[in-house]
Amino acid sequence: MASEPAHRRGTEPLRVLAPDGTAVDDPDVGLEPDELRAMLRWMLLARRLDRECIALQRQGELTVYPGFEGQEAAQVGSAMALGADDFVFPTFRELASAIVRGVDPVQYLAYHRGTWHGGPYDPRATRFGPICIPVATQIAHGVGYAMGLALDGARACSLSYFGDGATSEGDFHEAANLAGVFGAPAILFCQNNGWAISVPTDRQSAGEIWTRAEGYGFPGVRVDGNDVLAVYRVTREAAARAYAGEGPTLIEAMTYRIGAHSTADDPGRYRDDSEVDAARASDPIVRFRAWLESEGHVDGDAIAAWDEEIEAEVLAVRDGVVSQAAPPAEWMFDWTYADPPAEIDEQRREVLRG
Amino acid sequence: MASEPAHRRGTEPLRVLAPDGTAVDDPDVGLEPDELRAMLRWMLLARRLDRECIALQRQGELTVYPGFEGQEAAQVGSAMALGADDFVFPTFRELASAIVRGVDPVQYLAYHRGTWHGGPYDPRATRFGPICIPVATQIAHGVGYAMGLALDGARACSLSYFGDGATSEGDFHEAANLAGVFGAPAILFCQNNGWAISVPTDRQSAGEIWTRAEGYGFPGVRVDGNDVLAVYRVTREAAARAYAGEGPTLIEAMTYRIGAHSTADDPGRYRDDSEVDAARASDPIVRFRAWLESEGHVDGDAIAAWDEEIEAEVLAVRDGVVSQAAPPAEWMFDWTYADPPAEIDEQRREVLRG
Amino acid sequence: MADVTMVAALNQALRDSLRTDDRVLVFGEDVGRSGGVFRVTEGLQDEFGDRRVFDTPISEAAIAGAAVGLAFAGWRSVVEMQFDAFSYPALEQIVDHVAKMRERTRGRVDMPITIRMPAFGGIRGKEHHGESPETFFVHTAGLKVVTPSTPGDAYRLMRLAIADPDPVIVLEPKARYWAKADARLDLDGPGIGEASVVREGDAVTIFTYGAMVARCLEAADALDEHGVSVRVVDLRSLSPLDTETIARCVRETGRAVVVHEAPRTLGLGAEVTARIVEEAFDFLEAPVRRVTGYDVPYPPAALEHRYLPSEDRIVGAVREVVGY
Amino acid sequence: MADVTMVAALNQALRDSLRTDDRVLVFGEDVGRSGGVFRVTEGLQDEFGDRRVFDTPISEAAIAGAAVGLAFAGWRSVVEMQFDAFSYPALEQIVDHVAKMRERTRGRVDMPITIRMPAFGGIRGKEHHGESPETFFVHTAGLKVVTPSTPGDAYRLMRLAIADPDPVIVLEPKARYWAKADARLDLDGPGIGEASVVREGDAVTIFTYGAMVARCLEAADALDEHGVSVRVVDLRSLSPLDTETIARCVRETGRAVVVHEAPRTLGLGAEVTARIVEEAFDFLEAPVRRVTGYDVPYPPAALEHRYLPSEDRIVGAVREVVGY
Ligand SMILES: Cc1ncc(C[n+]2csc(CCOP(=O)(O)OP(=O)(O)O)c2C)c(N)n1
Ligand SMILES: Cc1ncc(C[n+]2csc(CCOP(=O)(O)OP(=O)(O)O)c2C)c(N)n1
Ligand SMILES: [Mg+2]
Ligand SMILES: [Mg+2]
Repeated sequence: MASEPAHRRGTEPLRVLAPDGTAVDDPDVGLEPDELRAMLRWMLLARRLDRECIALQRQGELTVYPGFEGQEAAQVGSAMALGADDFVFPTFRELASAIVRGVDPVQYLAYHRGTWHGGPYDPRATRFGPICIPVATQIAHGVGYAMGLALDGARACSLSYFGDGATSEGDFHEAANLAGVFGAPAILFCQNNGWAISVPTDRQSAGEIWTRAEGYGFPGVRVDGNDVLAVYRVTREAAARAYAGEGPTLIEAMTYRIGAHSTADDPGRYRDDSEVDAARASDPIVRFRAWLESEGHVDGDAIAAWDEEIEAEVLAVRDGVVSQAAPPAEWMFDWTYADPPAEIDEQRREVLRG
Repeated sequence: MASEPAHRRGTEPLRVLAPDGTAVDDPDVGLEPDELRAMLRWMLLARRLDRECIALQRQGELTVYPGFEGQEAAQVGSAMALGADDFVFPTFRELASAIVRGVDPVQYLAYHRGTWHGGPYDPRATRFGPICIPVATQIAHGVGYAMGLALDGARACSLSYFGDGATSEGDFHEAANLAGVFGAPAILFCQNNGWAISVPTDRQSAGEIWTRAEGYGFPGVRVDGNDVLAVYRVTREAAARAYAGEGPTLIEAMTYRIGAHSTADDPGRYRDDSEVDAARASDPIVRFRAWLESEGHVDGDAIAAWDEEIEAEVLAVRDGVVSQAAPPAEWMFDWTYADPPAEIDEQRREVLRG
Repeated sequence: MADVTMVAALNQALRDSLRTDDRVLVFGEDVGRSGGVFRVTEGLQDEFGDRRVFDTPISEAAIAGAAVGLAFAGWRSVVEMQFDAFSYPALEQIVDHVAKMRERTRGRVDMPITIRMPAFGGIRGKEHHGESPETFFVHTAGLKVVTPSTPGDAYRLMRLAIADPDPVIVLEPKARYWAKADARLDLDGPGIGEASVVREGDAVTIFTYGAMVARCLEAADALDEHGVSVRVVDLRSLSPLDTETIARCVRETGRAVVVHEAPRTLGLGAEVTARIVEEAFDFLEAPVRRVTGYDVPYPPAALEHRYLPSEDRIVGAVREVVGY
Repeated sequence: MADVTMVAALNQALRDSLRTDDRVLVFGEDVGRSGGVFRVTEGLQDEFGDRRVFDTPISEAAIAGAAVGLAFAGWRSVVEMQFDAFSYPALEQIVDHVAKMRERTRGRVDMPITIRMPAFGGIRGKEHHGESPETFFVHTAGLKVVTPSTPGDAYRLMRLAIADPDPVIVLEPKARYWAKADARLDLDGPGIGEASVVREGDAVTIFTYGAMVARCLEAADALDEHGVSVRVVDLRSLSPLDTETIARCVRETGRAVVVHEAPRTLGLGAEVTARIVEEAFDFLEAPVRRVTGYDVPYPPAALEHRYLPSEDRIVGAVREVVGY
């Protein structure tokens, strides 16, 4: 008997597709068939890439890696819903969003390779902010960026990702309140994956996260985070509100962390496998694929073809990652300041002397 | 034409007495006539004392002083609603609550005299925590204290005061969420006086403060903070819930800061006097007195008699305050550590050498 | 040349920065409508509008965090922390992001952020209103930290801080806010990273900054009357420190005293002493003395004068070092 | 005497403290059900129940703040900050309340709070997982700060910290968590405030702490083979510092090197140097050298070994000082 993850109780999330892939609401979210196919392909690529990263870590090619299996719909659906001018401020778990937004996975993985931290890729060019580890701190960056967009009168928004655990941080609150006061064109996108390392969401907060929005004076919505069409729709609507000057939106996407918190974590110490089994039953990829097939948008052959392409792409990424060498030591000193003070130059020389 | 303070808009607060003193709800809050009289007397004493403190500051006998005129009902009503074992964690503006709880005003005012900071009075004996200036930080103290009460199985609660501005701090959020998760017997009492120095509440948050409680999984209530009976009733109910193990309550008491933020502040630079006039129209003392008189609980003579007593009490406080001299310099070193390390003893000697 | 207070000079610096660069924003608690608790931002909202000069909720972490996001969007934020101690809630954002973002992005995203705060004691303020937080910021790689001692300095350093591509913490010595001085408000003069000798002398050098500069000058005059020739250096730039000037002065005077308000242990005096030892050991004829606040919490108003370095304590330390 | 890791020793110390004092509580992020990311609290919830050992939401400020409130209610909190950098959001609570409450209440309310955190680098961790935050805490009056270098030390210091009436920050050198040593887990040995000579020598003294102690001992052995007799002092108690031992060793060896992972500027080495100059100037025969992390953000894993003091750098500094 599998027990439902605790955080699934409470308010029913918005849904377009039922777990079995049948539509329970208008499935037309405004995407063309090839865009719908691309959506599935991104999810398949993301999952395959995620598993490759875990393998790479096991083989000592990456440092600790935080997997996202189970969260593909939440990330791909929200990332695809954004426009080219929108800017994403991620946590440390949004590799799927990153590749959808055009970030080179090899550059992204330099972070986990341990060859550079922060934004190994160019955050400005990709409009995808640096990987952010201090929980919830990136939300204020997204809100500040959105305030800047408003000052420039730009028709764009920011989207900050964060987890259920992040909503306990003061930074979540201050940023959300700031967004409300300034009506900033910001999307606060919470991936509620049921766990914050070993702490389940119901021990993280006694309330429902989406309900917090009212206290900040803007709309909050709870969506089925394993339903890529529903995620796409609510994110699109939030972006439309932002573009129209109607201010921020808080989205709580109910999903699940199928794997460990990271490759350094052992969920067996705190989580019952039956919960994971229950969660697998609402796999976001199975669901979307079933619907696409029922609609005749894809078939086994198409997917088999993708699988081959994806295999090749992922192996290329692997090659790129393993060939990444340590950067020169002087890089430690090159960007701390625009023009380094004397003591940094001296310390730089100290290092080069060996 | 006087304009209503902005923060008065929105959800109607709970009320027992209308501004003119007529009862709009059952006025029996469980207090005996002499307790009701004591309530008014505390409010009269508090206002007179507050004005004396402002005078003392003008005369150079106190450092910067934060007045509370207009907030007497919110403070006296909530303080009287607590039991002897309950513990208060105040901000810097709760002199009225302090005296109701039995804190010696002369000791309390040592803080503003500048002869000692923190808790010049004994926080344990008075069950009234030290004056707290870092906005919102005392809320976590109240929640932690309440967690301790629960661990001891005590039938008591904590009450943390804070202002509307404090609700923008991460500390408010983290403490409230913590209280919800642990079902701590804590009362979070917000005095929404419309202003945070120069910032009106509607620029502090786009939402209503009391609505935040839902996101933390416990009840929130908005009460007319100038209606001492209503404040007493909701605080009493919150304490009853806490005693019964039903967890925290957020109370938003709608009141008004009639005076300046502090004696160092000039509201003329940011606030329209017409707003103050409008606020004066719902003076908490006038309202409660009118009802008590209509009920025949007090009359002009009784109040005239109190005024004389109060005058004497306040003058005694003044004498106590002005006679407070600077403490000996070595006090700087006496309590930093239970047993001072060598360098502190040495620095102590350094000071005594002059 | 006009007689101006430091508050007026800072206000002018903000005004001129807002005028000359339309990407400059000024925000924080009470800086807009009311012009700030010390009136440093008075009139700015009237002149530049509430889109460029605005009040925020009481959210120090989000104020610093928003400045980071605004930098990504190409804006230069000048934010106020209302008092020294009220910068502590923003420390995580300042240390993890403001200070590191440029390095984390390999120079692709600058953080031209100015964080101003009234700092240090001496105004009989309440607790948490008289702290000297410089150690937290000076120890943090990626930040610059400056503190002016005069109106002219204040104008120049604020302009330079705002124009700097890197984050700069400006500690405004609140005890000197209202002191008037004959000052030229322009950009000529030592920049960030440069200390200066504000009084010549050859027997000993006092290294100090902020509100203590004036006090050290008084002490130096008093000592002069007793034939002790004291040099006074206004460090001004606490990070980066002007090691060259520090070392040169010790080489020339052989003796040194460091004066600051912050507690002694790991106050800036420790770093100045360490650099003196590293760069001028052979010239040092006596131990470096630190005249500082004590290793206890900042005291109540009534004891402030016993806590802060007094002219007597400074004179005493100098005599000790010179007589060594 | 048994071979134990520092993790096991710390776990035992927490266990024994929970056993001997039923007012002791252990809480923080992931310390309960899972036993902590480094397993330091493993099994404690099973033995003492989830009322005394519990997980909290991700709220560092509230964790520290709740500990303050719990102290008012007579409880002794042992809280964990999951990693060094994640203590920054709690800094305001720690500096304004944990450190000051006893003084603010004139000794009426003690703050017997222990704040533990895995600290320093050396494990190829991600950014924010290798910081050395000691300066922030050592500079803050009212706190004590300790860091063990061996399992035995870890056991004793943790027990003493928890029993201490004042707040103690315990920096656990994560790079040494899994190093085994033959250790007696008891309370005998130097207490808080006491440094100790962990290797005798008479030509120079290396002052260090945490994970660097082991490295300095290796460097000392290497130098020994070249006839340089190096004394190594494990400072252990960073606040209060054992000035007496520091001064005595410099009087006896005449030369000193300070080694730590934290950035150089205002790292602990600055304070140690300043105290040496104040207390042993006449005995100092060479400048004090600081072998430290650099004044830049902690680097990515691939460069960690170039940032942290290496045996070569330590040896080089000692040779320089000895050859001065
Ligand atoms: C300020 C801060 N505190 C603690 C941590 C350690 N930490 C890293 S991830 C994590 C859990 C985050 O949970 P959640 O927000 O739900 O995101 P998820 O890991 O589930 O994606 C914690 C506590 C951190 N990185 N930053
Ligand atoms: C952390 C922090 N930031 C800023 C301040 C400066 N400050 C003191 S009172 C105050 C306004 C508080 O407003 P509110 O919470 O509404 O309380 P009120 O003053 O109205 O009673 C501010 C910003 C502070 N004391 N602490
Ligand atoms: Mg999560
Ligand atoms: Mg207010």
